[in-house]
Amino acid sequence: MANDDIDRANDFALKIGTVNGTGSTSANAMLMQVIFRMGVPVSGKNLFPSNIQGLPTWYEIRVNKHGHLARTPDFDVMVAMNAETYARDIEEVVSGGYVIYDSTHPLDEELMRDDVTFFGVPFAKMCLERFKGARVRILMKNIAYVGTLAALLDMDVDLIREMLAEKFASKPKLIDSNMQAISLGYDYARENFECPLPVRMEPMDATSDSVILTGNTAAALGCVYAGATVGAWYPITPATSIMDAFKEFCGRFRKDPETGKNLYCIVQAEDELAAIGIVIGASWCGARAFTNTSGPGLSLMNEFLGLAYYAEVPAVVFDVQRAGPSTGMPTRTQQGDLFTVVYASHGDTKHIALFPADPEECFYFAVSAFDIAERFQTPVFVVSDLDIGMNDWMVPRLEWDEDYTPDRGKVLTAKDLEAMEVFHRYEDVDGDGIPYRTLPGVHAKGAYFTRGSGHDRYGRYTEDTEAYKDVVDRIARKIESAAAAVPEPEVRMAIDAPFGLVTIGACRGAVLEALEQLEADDIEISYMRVRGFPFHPSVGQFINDHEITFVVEQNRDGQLLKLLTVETGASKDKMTSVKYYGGFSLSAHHVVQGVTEALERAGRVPAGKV
Amino acid sequence: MANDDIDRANDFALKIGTVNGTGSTSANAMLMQVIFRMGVPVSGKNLFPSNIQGLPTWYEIRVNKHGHLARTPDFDVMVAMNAETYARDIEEVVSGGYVIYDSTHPLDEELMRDDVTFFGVPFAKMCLERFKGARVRILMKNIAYVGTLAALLDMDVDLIREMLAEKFASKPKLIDSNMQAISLGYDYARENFECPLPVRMEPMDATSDSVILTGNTAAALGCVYAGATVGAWYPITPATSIMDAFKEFCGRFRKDPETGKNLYCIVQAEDELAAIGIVIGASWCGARAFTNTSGPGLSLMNEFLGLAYYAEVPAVVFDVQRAGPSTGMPTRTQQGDLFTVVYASHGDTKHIALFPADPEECFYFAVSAFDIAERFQTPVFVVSDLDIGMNDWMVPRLEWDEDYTPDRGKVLTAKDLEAMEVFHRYEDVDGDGIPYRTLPGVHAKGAYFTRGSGHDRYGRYTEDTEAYKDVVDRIARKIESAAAAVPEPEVRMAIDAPFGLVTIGACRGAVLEALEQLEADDIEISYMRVRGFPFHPSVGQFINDHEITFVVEQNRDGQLLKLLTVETGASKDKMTSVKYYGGFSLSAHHVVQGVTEALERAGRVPAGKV
Amino acid sequence: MTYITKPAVRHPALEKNALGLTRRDYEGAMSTLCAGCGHDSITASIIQAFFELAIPPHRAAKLSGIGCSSKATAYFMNEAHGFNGVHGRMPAIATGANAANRDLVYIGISGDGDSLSIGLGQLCHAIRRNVNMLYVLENNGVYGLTKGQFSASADVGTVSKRGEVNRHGPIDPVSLALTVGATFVARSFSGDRKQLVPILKAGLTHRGFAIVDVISPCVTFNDHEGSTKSYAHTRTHSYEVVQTDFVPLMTEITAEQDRDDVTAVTMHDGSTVMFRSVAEDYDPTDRDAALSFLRASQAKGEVATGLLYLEDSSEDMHAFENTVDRPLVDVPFGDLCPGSATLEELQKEWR
Amino acid sequence: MTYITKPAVRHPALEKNALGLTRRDYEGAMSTLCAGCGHDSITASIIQAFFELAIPPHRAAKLSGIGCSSKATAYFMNEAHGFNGVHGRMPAIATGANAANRDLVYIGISGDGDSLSIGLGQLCHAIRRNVNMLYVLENNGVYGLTKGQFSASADVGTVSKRGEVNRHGPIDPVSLALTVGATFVARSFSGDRKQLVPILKAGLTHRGFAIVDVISPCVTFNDHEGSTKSYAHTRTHSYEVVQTDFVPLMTEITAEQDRDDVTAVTMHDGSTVMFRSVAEDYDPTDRDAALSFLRASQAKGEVATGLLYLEDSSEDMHAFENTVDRPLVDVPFGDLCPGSATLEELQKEWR
Ligand SMILES: Cc1ncc(C[n+]2csc(CCOP(=O)(O)OP(=O)(O)O)c2C)c(N)n1
Ligand SMILES: Cc1ncc(C[n+]2csc(CCOP(=O)(O)OP(=O)(O)O)c2C)c(N)n1
Ligand code: SF4
Ligand code: SF4
Ligand SMILES: [Mg+2]
Ligand SMILES: [Mg+2]
Repeated sequence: MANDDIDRANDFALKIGTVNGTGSTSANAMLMQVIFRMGVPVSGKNLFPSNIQGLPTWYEIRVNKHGHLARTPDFDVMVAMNAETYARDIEEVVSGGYVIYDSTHPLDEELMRDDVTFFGVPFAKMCLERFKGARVRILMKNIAYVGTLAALLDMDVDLIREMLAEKFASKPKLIDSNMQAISLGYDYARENFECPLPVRMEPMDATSDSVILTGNTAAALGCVYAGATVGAWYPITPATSIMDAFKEFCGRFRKDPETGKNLYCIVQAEDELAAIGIVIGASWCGARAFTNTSGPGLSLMNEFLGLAYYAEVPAVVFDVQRAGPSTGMPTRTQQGDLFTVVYASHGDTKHIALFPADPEECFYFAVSAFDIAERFQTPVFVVSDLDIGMNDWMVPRLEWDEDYTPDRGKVLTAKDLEAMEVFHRYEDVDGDGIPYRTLPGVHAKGAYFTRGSGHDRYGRYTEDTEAYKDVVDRIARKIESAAAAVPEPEVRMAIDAPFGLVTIGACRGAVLEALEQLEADDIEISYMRVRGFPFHPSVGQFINDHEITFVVEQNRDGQLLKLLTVETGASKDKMTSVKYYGGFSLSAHHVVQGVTEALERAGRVPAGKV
Repeated sequence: MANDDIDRANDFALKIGTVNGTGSTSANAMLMQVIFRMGVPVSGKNLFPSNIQGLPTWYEIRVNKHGHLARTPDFDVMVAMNAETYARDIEEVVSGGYVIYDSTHPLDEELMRDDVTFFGVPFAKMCLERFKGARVRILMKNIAYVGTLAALLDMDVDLIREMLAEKFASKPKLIDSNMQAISLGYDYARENFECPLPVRMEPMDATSDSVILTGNTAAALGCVYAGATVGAWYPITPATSIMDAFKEFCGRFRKDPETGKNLYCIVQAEDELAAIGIVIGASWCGARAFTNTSGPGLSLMNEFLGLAYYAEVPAVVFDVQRAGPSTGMPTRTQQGDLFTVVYASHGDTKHIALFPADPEECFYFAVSAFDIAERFQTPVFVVSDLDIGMNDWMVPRLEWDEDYTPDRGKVLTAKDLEAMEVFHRYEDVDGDGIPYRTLPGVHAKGAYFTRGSGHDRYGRYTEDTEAYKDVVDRIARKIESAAAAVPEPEVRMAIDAPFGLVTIGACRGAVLEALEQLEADDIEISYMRVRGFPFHPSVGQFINDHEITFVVEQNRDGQLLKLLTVETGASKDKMTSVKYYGGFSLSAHHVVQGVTEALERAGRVPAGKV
Repeated sequence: MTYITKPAVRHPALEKNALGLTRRDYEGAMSTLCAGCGHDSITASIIQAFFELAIPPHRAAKLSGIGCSSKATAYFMNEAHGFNGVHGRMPAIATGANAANRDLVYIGISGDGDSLSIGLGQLCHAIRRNVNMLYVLENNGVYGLTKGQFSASADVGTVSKRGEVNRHGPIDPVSLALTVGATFVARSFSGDRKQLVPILKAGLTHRGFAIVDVISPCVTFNDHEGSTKSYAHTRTHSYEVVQTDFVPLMTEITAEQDRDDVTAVTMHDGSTVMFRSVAEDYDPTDRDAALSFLRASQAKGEVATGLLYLEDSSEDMHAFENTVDRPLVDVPFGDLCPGSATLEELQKEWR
Repeated sequence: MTYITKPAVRHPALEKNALGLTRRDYEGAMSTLCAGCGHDSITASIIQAFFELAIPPHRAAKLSGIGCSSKATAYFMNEAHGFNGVHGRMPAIATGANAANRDLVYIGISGDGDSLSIGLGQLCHAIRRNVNMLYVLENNGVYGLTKGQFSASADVGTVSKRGEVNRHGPIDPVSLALTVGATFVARSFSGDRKQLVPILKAGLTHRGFAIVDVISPCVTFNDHEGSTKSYAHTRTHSYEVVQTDFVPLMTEITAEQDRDDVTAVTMHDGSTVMFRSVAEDYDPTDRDAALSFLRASQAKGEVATGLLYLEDSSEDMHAFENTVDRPLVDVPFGDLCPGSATLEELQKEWR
């Protein structure tokens, strides 16, 4: 890709290899931010080990003026700060690309490549000379590579200074030392290399309506805006930062103005069984409550989820998926929990789920999740993943509709109850499968007995066939009807396309980029992204309307394809699986490759096209 | 059905309504036994509440010379011993049937039916006069109704005496008192009613190669014969009696002849999470270990099951299904755990499962489960249900092949290891997807690190895409290959039948009876019962070979149909769901009705046929 | 149990509490437990305690797990919301409920299986959080509902109905609660309403987690030979071997303890349990003293009863979390949602 | 941690144990924990203990849950089978393994999160069964691997790296173990090998469940202001606010305690912990005395260390279960399967 002939301004990818625990996070964030403030679309992917200190870690930044911000594995620039991974890192650069490394120690000749330009910068040496103390030196080495990149890629140094000034407004000395480190790297590059490179920055105006944030931050903010008051959780990567962010936002926006006390209650539970139990208890009492977890925690919640389903208690669960099975790769992404989410718990169950594609949707879907959970009186999952949850995404600025009022669903007030003859908890009064509920403490007439054991429409214990079926059949109808309440699929129809593609969640960016590439090869494919379960009726229709539909997802077993098969009217012969589950974010090339291979197998690709 | 014109010898059903905790179990067992010893096929279904004392409970006995022993809801004789349920009980008798009740207190006129014959016997009064002590009187009332039935149904009283003599060999006084009670009921009937009834017993010779037992007893015995040494569990209905029976058998057959010590170790765990963990630990160390549970426990085992799947540790789990979701109806049957079993745990997983239809298969499948678990180094589920597990079934006498040796799978011995250069735990040496394993303590060369986190073929921790995929892809292949190792489907092909029927587990009896009835109406249907998962390739073929295949199962959501859809090559349009999930055992009429309704909908029933 | 006359709660016709309610207003559904089950006696005391405290029934919430004991929430206060959750996990539900609405009166009912086996972790952590609730542990040493397996509180040497001997040392919920920091710890006996009712009342009014371990005989599965505490019992056991599903109708065991003295109570199986009530001058505010007293009683083969420990100034979960005084469920949405202007402002930080 | 030189286990060149093995034969993979992590010090002591006891490495089994501490099983005895299970559930796996093969030497490694939060129930029940194993609880008051949340053993008033204050009382694993009936209870400090190694050796040879609570500082997430035990610490914290992912390279804290005296140990954050070792004449066979000593130490703000309690004649799980002496995995199939004749005979009862 990197090629001097072509103008590569605002269209390149860079990767930084460092050591876990050495403080490179803020350097990388700074890089993201300056690109963003220069008005150029950018995304960042943090590849970190399941470790606290000492193992290799990477950060990938993609700059793309067209707004294609999915992961790309083609790195034009590599900043190799970790001697241990030099070999691998240098190998990963595209032909014609650039490697920046710490030349304090000479690079092994063996590692040199002819088709790559090497820029040695004596980061360690310069920092040793300029700064005092081991800690500061390690940290400043990272800031220094930002300076070098600024020179090579033509980044706006004034912007960097401005950013530092904002960040350390209260600690001016830090602005100074950071700028010194920037200059070390910047000046060295300007003096020793020809700057800028063909891959470089140019100011644009494509980010002014956007913000940079992670899905977990966005989800947490959604919980705040939805009016959630109780959060219960047990720490687990990559879900932890939802509650961290919720706590932070609540600390800022949720203090009682008079007393300074908290208008929220966060319980760090002893495990995930307790966490979901706390959510159920709080929801039962009428609070909007949620928990955040990942695979192992989800597995532990199975029993309680069945209770909430059957006893019809709302609950909101954020499942930030990571690579399974079991403990798996806790710091890698995957979409492997679809089955577990949708059919969680023994017996006949089916759960409502929302599938955001990015932090923007995490925010809005978090709000919807509470509305839907209360309307349908059942657990609702927001199924995101490590990529969405923990990586830095550029998304449209979030907006809030001041007219929003929470949909509390069919909750009877004291006045309602006072006026009623008698209240029956599980009766289908309105014929929509959704009964009325009451909250404890509101009115004596509203009292009923909530239980996970067999019960009839009146909430009484039963072992009677008809009374039992009356309730479980109604629940099945209720959940089916939620298909109309979850976010409808995102669709982009290609005119007369014989092929369709259905995808989910974080695959979105890579898929849309791939579709553009395929279109350039005259392969027209209509696009649909499911955003909620139960599936909208249009999903099955979409599949049936195309000769072949590619189902793109990030798990080994084609879970989405299976769900589409059994939970829509789609013909299973029409679907072809395109899967990637290696743990990194999906790239366009995975999709292009999967689709073209499938087309070749089906004898549908014009010869020489691919 | 009950009709004086027709000879109803050895073809009728009776039901006994009593109060929980009043000791009717042995009376009912005695009834079963005498019928069985008269050589007539018989089955018993115990309908009990989730309660210890005081609630209504019933026992249903079906006598059928043709060997149709599925539940029938058409009761010819009702023994109504519980005044509280008189109304319901009397209503349940077929027109032309008989009601035996305790006439100590007069029967409410309102309850009388014209089309039913009432036999009032003053059980309470007679026992009050004859016996001393409240306890004895209550118990003897139950024995007395056995006497009445013996007279009315022409049961062999000598056989009853014989049975009592065997039972109370060491307590002769009890033989006497029991026989007194029998006579009370018997004599009263002979004196006051015309005996026998048209529904009655006639000696046959259809049971001499059979035994009566429950599935849980059989499963436990299978564990003993398979050489299981460690059992870990947490009490739960209807799974408890597996471990009770295992303990009992071990107490009899598993004492070290020299020391009298136990050649087994049963751990009553603190919960199901611990129970499955104990099984995993014991299997890891090389023991054959198992746990028994039901829905709620299964849900709790989810996290650990994913570990065993991914770390490739054998484990045998008996899931005795009960009506869900959640606590559901703990004393009612259902087949609602299919999805949970097959896809248990987050991430990509798939588990091997065996589906016995009756206690006979529980025995043999228990043995197979250990062989398959060790061969494939993964959890294997034996999925039975309350009906199979806790009810009395007449099955062919069990046989044991003395040549059986346990299939321990690929376990390396000290000698093997000694001879090896190096051992790699997760390498596909033989190309069959199954790696070699070693047991702790055997040899230093066999040492490796078992983990649920990402690992490569050498067992080393990894976060590398290819190394990770290498293992999970092999595991997927391994599990698929188990389709050839699980019991193949049971098939009965009807010649040129346009219709097929696929069913599972305890549905067998009702389905076969229904197929006979349908055949009598010229509706020919081929039959297949799946007995293992992953499904045998013939399963998909069977479905595709028929125009319509009915999928008969006992859950609300058609879980088997869904599994067939996504886990075989069958076309989903060919399948039609026939479901019953009311909590009682499936009856032939459920199947006949479901099938004919479906045929009608499809316009495939010759007019007037049904 | 619906058709056998139960030792019913008496209704002195006109007695009314401060709210003008009678005891009947605190009753629940008909019990389906075995005749004579200790749990039913506890239910009667609970009714009495709520009645005497004049708590409006609909302002209480009753929570439980799974087990015979856990069914008891259905048998009192029909006008209170009840939640019969999953086995061993009631503390979590109660914690969440309390987090949402701190103004209700919470009573949790659990069994020894529910609390000390599957639910041990949740119990300890609810104690640690000092969730404001009364937690009644109806302790019978067995899993009643699943037919008599030993629970973790079974005494060493106890013989089960099936003839097995328990060899594992018991977990004593009272010592455990004291060790993990409980702020209100008491023990009583189901048959001693005179002691139990005041304890329950104290527990209900305590701000924080009040645990009351109530020894509550299971008439059905303790009705066997071989209890460690037993003297030979008298009934012929001739029918035992045959009638596995026979449950005799028993009557409730009641006994009032003398303060300052040891009371011997005869159980259904004829065994005797020695209850030692705390003395009049016992100081329940000293955790160490409480533990010493417990161990001393244990050493003598006695079961210490009474209000054993009380930390009056304890901070509950809401104090730890600095939650507002009014229930979170009462906070209007307007006070919870920061609004669009704040959102716009906040997002400046993300540029 | 692969590239930074770690405080390595020293190899006095020729020292061999009774099996003729050197310490090197007891080592494992290179640690990936933070430089200076207390857990690595404990690993060194474990290696020393196994070496001194001359246990054949392949006759040991190492089990753990999930956490930084739980990773430690990989860092010693490469020739022993290891099992890094799921979070908080190691006791169950160890129980099963021991049930199957009672002849191996079992060592379990856990953290305070693993043992006292998610795993509390399993820990207590493994104690109750007296499973024959050494259980090392590497106690740092935080969840290290998930980046520093408080665990259930965090002291009241501790301030986290994120600035939150812990207000919940700690669960003390030592008191807990004593209360639920542990037969071997000890506590030590990761940096005091002189005390720790003999305790580990004693625990390994104890027949039954030996729990050792080892205070093991987390250099990364205790590296903050505000510990209750701290005196003001000196480093500038100017970079703290920016560098959330910076983990300084620390060195191991070591300190040997005087018997009969209190030793002050300075932690990475500059705080001081007072360790009180049991006195020479301390009687570790008296459970009550142990509890009293613990509470007395606590009252003085000291951490009691040493072998605190030992019940020498204790019966382990196999004694409770009356299992044969040889490992069940060694029993030949012929002794396990009753055979066809027995089956035929048995079935006569079912007719
Ligand atoms: C997850 C789960 N496992 C097992 C059960 C079965 N079960 C129901 S109640 C019970 C024990 C109850 O014992 P306890 O709490 O002492 O109550 P008791 O009946 O003695 O009052 C068990 C094991 C269940 N309901 N859920
Ligand atoms: C079911 C489950 N929930 C959460 C996690 C995430 N997790 C991993 S380690 C850990 C805490 C470890 O704390 P501790 O046991 O104290 O070990 P330390 O890292 O402090 O040594 C948590 C919460 C997990 N792995 N599994
Ligand atoms: S079985 Fe025991 S605990 Fe359960 S109701 Fe009967 S007496 Fe009570
Ligand atoms: S985070 Fe703490 S516990 Fe984990 S390795 Fe680092 S110092 Fe040790
Ligand atoms: Mg109990
Ligand atoms: Mg820790």
